[in-house]
Amino acid sequence: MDAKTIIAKRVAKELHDGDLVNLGIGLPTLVANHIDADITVHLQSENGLIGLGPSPELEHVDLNLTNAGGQPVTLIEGGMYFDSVTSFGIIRGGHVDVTVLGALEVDAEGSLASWIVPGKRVPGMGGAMDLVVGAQKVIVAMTHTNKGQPKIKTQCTLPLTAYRQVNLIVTELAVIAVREDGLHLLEIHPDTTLEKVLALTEAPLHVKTYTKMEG
Amino acid sequence: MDAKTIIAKRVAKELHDGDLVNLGIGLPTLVANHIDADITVHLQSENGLIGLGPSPELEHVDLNLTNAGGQPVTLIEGGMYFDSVTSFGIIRGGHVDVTVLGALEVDAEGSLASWIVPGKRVPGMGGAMDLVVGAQKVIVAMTHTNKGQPKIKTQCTLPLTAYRQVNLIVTELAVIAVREDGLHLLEIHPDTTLEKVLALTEAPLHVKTYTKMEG
Amino acid sequence: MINKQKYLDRQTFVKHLFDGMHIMVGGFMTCGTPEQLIDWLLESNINDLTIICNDAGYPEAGVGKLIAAGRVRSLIASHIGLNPIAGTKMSDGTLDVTLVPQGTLAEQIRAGGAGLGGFLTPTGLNTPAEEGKERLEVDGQPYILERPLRADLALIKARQVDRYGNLNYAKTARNFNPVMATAAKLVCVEATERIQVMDPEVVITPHVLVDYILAEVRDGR
Amino acid sequence: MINKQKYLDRQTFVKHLFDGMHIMVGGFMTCGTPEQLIDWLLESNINDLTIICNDAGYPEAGVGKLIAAGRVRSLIASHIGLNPIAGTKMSDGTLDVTLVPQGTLAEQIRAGGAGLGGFLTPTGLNTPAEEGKERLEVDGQPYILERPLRADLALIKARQVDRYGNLNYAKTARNFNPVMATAAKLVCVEATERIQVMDPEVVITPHVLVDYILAEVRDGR
Repeated sequence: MDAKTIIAKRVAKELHDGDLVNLGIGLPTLVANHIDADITVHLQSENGLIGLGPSPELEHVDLNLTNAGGQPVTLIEGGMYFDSVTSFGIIRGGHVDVTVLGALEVDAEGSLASWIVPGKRVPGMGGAMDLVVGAQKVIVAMTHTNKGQPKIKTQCTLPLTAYRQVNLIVTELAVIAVREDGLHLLEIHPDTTLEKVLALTEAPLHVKTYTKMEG
Repeated sequence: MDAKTIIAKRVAKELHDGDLVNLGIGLPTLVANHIDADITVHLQSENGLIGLGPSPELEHVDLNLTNAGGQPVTLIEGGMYFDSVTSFGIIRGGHVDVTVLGALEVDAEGSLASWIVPGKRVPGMGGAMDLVVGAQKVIVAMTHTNKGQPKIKTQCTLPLTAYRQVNLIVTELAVIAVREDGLHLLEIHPDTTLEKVLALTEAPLHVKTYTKMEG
Repeated sequence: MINKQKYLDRQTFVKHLFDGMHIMVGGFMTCGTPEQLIDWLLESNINDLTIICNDAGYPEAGVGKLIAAGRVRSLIASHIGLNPIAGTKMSDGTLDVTLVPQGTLAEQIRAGGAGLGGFLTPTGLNTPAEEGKERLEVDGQPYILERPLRADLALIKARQVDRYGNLNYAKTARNFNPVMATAAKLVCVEATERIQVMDPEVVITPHVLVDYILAEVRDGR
Repeated sequence: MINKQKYLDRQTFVKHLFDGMHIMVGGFMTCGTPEQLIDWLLESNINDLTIICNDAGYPEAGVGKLIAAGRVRSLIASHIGLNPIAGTKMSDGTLDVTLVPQGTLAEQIRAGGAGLGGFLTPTGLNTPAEEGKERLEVDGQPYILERPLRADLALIKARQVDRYGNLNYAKTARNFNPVMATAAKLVCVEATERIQVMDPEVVITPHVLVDYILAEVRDGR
């Protein structure tokens, strides 16, 4: 299993029946493929829908029905459309149970950086700042390192997306909870070792009991 | 013609084709009966509609279709329903061209009092404070006096509905404009005299050229 | 299928009630007010309620029934004019009434439901509505800083509910209902009609905001 | 009949344009963007525009066309990621980009259209989005005070317009369109379809907010 699939499968286990969930662009989108068939999760797309369905066949593409990445999508039965004001009212108002997003860096306080690399890339924050502040639970889904460089830091060095909002970090190597006193290692992947996880994590980790990460 | 009809007919002349207009409960409601047949005025009811039509026959009363006074009304073709947030967004956002409302007192600065008589009557302000602040033009439609006591005062004595928001005062005796430098007499009713109007008006009136009030 | 939403019977409803709770009630002069849910409140023994509603209803309809029964300690509303009992209780000190401009009331509830810490409105400047509130200037214009409103429970009257819990409303019975459905911990809905699936373009209240749907509506109302 | 609203031809449209004007453009990654009205802007000779839009579009679609043609001085948007030309122009200083959190952008436009002087949001606290803004505490919680946004012109893409000027929108092409229709001095609409009368329960934008309806839509779009 590749890193992305490991992460997506593990994140999917955090979702509960009836949850309203927002999956960010990229890796988080893959989480939808791994949701337990026994539960119903309502997927929101912040550009204006709840009830995100699978990608359409080419002949069924509707240019008036896209996700927050501008890609064609479908709506499942029971879903509905709304405008951007309503969408972010739902997000900021705490009605989204879980938001899953990627990050460039996450730190020991639960702050994250995801929207800008000064002098290099300025895509913008889009809806990420609102999602991370508004959602009941914030899960960062990302590879553990960037070409071997740790992304889980003592303190973020890039401009922040939000200060102290992350609850859980899921990588291909580990599952880490953010608590008041810092980062707690909850699980490590069977194919790795504690030593390797600690070596690839810049931030200090509380390591007490941890379990094997389930894929 | 009774006082109310004189006032309603004169106020109706202030409305223009295409105007969005809110008519308050009571006397202002009568203005709708006198709108020039050549123009289209859109009537808003702040509880949630634009396109207020005439009162329904008893057998056509719909308890889910009322005006801001809780009375059964109808909707004309082209009208629509919306919620209270949208309604007051339209009102406070300056999209209402004219609001017409009654008052207990109006003063030389264009402040008005209409919603409370301390110790006696506490109906509440309802939507009046928003309407008076938000509408492009505020017309007070009221009898000139309360049992002979002037209602147009140098300074309101009752708690205010709004400070300096009234543009025009229409009574059965006179039409008075509120300007930066105070009240200007624009018209007096043919059946009255300047002396009588001045005697029944506590606030000072600028009297230069005035015309006969048209009914 | 209705997921998070559940059908509500009286027994379940009463379990969620407690003395002193804050309850938002939809409707405008009882147009769009869920009368059956109010009757269930009356039939329970909860007391000391804070009611947030556009108005005080009538003595025998809407939140007026709760006021007349002496169950309401505080009322936050834009007017009480058509309920003389509310006026009397306000005068004799047995009902604490906070009068709020209607647009401000709607916007306070919206702020509560949309996660805002407050908003700046010109409505009520230099009037009793400004008392006790902070005044801020933005670009030289004065505004009143108004706070968000939230509640423990919202009682909502809808026209239709579909099997997913999506809601729409009837004509001017919409009024405060949709915004109140965003701003309470528990949202209970009394709907006139049940349908299969609502057109996704015309849903007013998304199912994710709804906690309970009244299981059986009396009189087919 | 359409009253205040008027049918819009290119000549009339151009008369309302001026250099340096602030224009809101509906759409989200060009889904729900009025491309014909943007082309009319391109074909005019106005310049130094300030564009308020969710994003920078693509180099050859949406507001990206105006940016590529060098007609935009300032862009207020939540992201520019899919338009490399916007990024390049931002870097070389020929385009002034203000990045705003998407929910804050929507709410700023709403505040502009709803007569509010601003609002308090927790979004962006302790991030670059807070720079230059006032921080306020309400009940011990910090918030950023955000200002309203208004514009001289709003370009709106609707699905249907009825003969009174009422609008609805197609699926997720709704996005920023309805709120922008509340917040500009002049509101011009490009609608895919004309119908007789819209169901009063499902009108999204009331006709009173609409100034002009595009008279002829090319390609039947």
